[in-house]
Amino acid sequence: MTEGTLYGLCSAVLVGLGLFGLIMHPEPLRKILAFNLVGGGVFLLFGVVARKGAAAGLGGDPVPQALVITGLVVAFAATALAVALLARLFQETGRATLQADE
Amino acid sequence: MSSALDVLTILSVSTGAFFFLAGTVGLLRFPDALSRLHALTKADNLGLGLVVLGLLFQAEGFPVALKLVGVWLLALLAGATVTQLIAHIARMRGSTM
Amino acid sequence: MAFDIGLVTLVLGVAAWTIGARETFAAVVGFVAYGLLLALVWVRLAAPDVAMTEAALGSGLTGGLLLGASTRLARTDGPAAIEKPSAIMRLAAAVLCTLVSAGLAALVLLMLEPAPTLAPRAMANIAATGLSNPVTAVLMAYRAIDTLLETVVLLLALVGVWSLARDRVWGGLPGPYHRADPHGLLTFTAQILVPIGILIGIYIFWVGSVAPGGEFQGATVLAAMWIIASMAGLVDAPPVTRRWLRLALIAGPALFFAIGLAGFAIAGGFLAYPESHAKLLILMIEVPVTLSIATTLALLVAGPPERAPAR
Amino acid sequence: MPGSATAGGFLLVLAIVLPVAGAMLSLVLGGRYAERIALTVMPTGVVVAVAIGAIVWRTHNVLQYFVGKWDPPLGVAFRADGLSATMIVTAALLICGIGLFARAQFSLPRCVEERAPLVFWILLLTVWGALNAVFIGCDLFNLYVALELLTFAAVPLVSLDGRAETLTAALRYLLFALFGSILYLLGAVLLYGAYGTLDMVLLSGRIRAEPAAWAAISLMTSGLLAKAALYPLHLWLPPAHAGAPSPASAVLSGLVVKAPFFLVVRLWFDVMPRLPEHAVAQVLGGLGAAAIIFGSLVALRQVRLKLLIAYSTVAQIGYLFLMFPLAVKPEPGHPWSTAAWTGGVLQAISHAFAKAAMFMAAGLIAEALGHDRIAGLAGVGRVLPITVFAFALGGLSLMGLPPSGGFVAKAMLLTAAVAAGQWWWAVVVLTGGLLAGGYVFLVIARSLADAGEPLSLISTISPGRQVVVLVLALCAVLLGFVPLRPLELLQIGRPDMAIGGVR
Repeated sequence: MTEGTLYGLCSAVLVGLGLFGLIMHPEPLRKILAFNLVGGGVFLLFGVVARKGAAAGLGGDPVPQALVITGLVVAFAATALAVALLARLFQETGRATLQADE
Repeated sequence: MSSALDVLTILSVSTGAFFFLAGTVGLLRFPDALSRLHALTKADNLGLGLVVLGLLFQAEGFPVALKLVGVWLLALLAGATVTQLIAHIARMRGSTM
Repeated sequence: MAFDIGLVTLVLGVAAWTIGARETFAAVVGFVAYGLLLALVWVRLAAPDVAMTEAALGSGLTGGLLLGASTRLARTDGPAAIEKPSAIMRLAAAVLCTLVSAGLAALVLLMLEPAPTLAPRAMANIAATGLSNPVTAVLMAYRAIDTLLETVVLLLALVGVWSLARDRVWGGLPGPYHRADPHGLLTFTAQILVPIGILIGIYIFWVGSVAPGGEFQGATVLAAMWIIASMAGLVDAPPVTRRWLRLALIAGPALFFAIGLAGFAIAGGFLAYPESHAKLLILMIEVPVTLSIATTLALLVAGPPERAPAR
Repeated sequence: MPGSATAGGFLLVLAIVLPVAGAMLSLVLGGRYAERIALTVMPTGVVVAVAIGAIVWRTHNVLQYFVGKWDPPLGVAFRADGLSATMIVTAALLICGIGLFARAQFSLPRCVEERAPLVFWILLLTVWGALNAVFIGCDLFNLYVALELLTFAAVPLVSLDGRAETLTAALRYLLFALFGSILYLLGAVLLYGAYGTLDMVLLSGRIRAEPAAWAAISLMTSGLLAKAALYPLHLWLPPAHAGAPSPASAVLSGLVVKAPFFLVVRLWFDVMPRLPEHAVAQVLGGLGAAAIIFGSLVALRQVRLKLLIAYSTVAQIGYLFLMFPLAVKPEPGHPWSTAAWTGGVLQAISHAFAKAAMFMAAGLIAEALGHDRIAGLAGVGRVLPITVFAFALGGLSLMGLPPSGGFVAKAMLLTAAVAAGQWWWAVVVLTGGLLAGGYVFLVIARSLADAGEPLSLISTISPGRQVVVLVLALCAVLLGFVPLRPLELLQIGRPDMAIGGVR
């Protein structure tokens, strides 16, 4: 087994773990956290693909690596928006949950 | 020549790693916040310093050496500040955390 | 390999802790550690550019944002008040997620080795971009449209965050107020750290054309310096209606668009660069983009306007 | 190999740049100018959209552009076939209509900048640019960025009024959308790992029936379904679409949910035309059928008008997915398969116009009455006749009654179902039509009822806004009169389909 495959397996477990948190945690903040965790796992898979595509004197394929950089920035933007929504919701209601009022 | 430097590096980095370990044990075993912080920062600053020292022997050229020392100094600054802030809060709460 | 196995064990352990921790605060701390460990993984995967982004943005700035949120929302009703999903639901979800993991793991094991790659093409064309860091060449030349849209995504996220202000504080200052303590340790640290940090940020951005680094990593460091300075009370965010602030926000994407459109005239296509001036044009884009991203990131962390404008 | 870039390809770039540049200019010049900038960009954007449509129609070929002159797989391509061109024109016309309608609600004060109007115009323009980017995108990662842009522009539209309910709705919407994006991205990386490209055209040539491709299409489809709110992932939609200000509801229900649907169509029919199995397509159709029945039944029980319309969106999204079991294998290119495909796409377009008109009509009614309780609608038909008429016309399309675009779309699905011998889908289409008739009739009958005493209106509605709503509703109706030949436009650039099969 190469180190690429090892990290690939790691990313598979991370995705499963994170998805579980994303689906099961009732608190939105924990969901946001889990979303970032899955994101880390998915990006890691990009890295594994890049590593397995090492060629032309490079340690990895630069295209997936660049995609991860873009992806990380997008994930941060998503987190910031979600946190701001949650903070405002907390201001309005004193609660930070998604429970309906009905 | 280079093997002598390698020995120095191994010695220095190993000692540094030991201090990290000691600091971590202190963090886990000491009874209250202040002494935990004490163990952590003392050992970590020393540990990092020794690791950096060890790596200095391997540095290719002056700029790299400067960056390494810079890393240590910045870590010292950040560590000291954060420790101070945590200690402040610990004292205000009067708890053992 | 032994090191890699140890690292993977640590990453998985910290990830499980982050998902399973009872306290949100503890989970966030776990997440920051998770990000830093992932940065190490990226180094092991020969992707130092990504490692820097992960450490700075994925772990650092995201961690800061979530830490802030977890303390802010700390007074929320305890876990008891929130309905936990039933045991059957949890079991079903656990089975589903295990299946996803197992499937992915199988696919990883089935993956081609060596995998199909664009590395040779990226290197074959790199001379035309005037850059020598292939990752930057992908971001700024081959797939510049992604980077351009991404700067717009950041801007839009900020508009979205600002849209959450209360109407009466529109035009006010973002985020909570930090009072400066001129003799405080934080002030002292900020005074020393911020100039060094700014220098490092600019260096990381500058070196990006030839070595690991680039505008996103540099901008994140710059944003972090602003956040530290504002926490120490040394600087305060300007009111969101300030014209110069808005200009700083759009300068990057706007110049990116402008030079992209100029490509129609000077290089025969949108976002195409004439070979002789490619490096200069890319630099002309990168400088304002770094500035705009840094400003946007810092303001995204600061949050919507909260303090009424002084009239 | 993909062909080379085509003349006129720069129009594709303009379709994205124009709205986004308008949004940035609005941000910098501030609230006072945002509305004027938007109203200037809109007609220009329509010209660009129509030009794209005209070129594709006249040349009978796809419009293609390689950004930065880097051709795939290294670079990113934009590509407009008949389907993209149709969606781009639809989006342009709808955005214009919604923009004209929103002027009264988000008009800007002359002296100080206000939050809601500034944000609304910026978001509206960005939604437009992001939609265009989705419609012409040809690279799976570029499409991911475009989808995220769309999400970040759409979510704040929901919570523009800052009430607790709409904030909750927006947050739930965002979480569902992020869940969807992650699955989509996971699929994309699997495809890159297996085939070394993210370009749809290249992928369609390389893809084989193997585990990686299977996993990728399942993950991406599931992610997109969460974003498209297909039952049972629809939970976020009703509160979000019903809680938003009515012009925003029109954008969200009419256009935004169509973007992920559009990508599912792309994936299933263009990227992996030979891959999906009939059984999987049946599952997708089954979810669609469940959405139709469930959404319509819940809509019937609603007390508030906007929620009724939102649940009707859940149902109408279901129709879109009926095309999959009918158009996917075993025989692509078969006449009924083309009919089902065209019917599905036509349903997306006619629903866009009809639903936008209905949400805006509901907005006007709520503005006039100060509430949107269905029980309190009596007499509205007398004070807002044009609005109620527009609502009824939109309803016609939802029910699938002639003459309307919805009728043609549903008739095509019905014909395809019968021809394919899958009669159960025909039953669903007919039942859905009846239920839609039920909830539309409920509203119309209420509005036309005698109030007994004169209605007290809290504000008067200008005829101009009512006319805008009517025009959009008429568009949905007019789609039913379009002779079938122009529907060939939809087929341009589709290798597998027999042109003229819809006749």
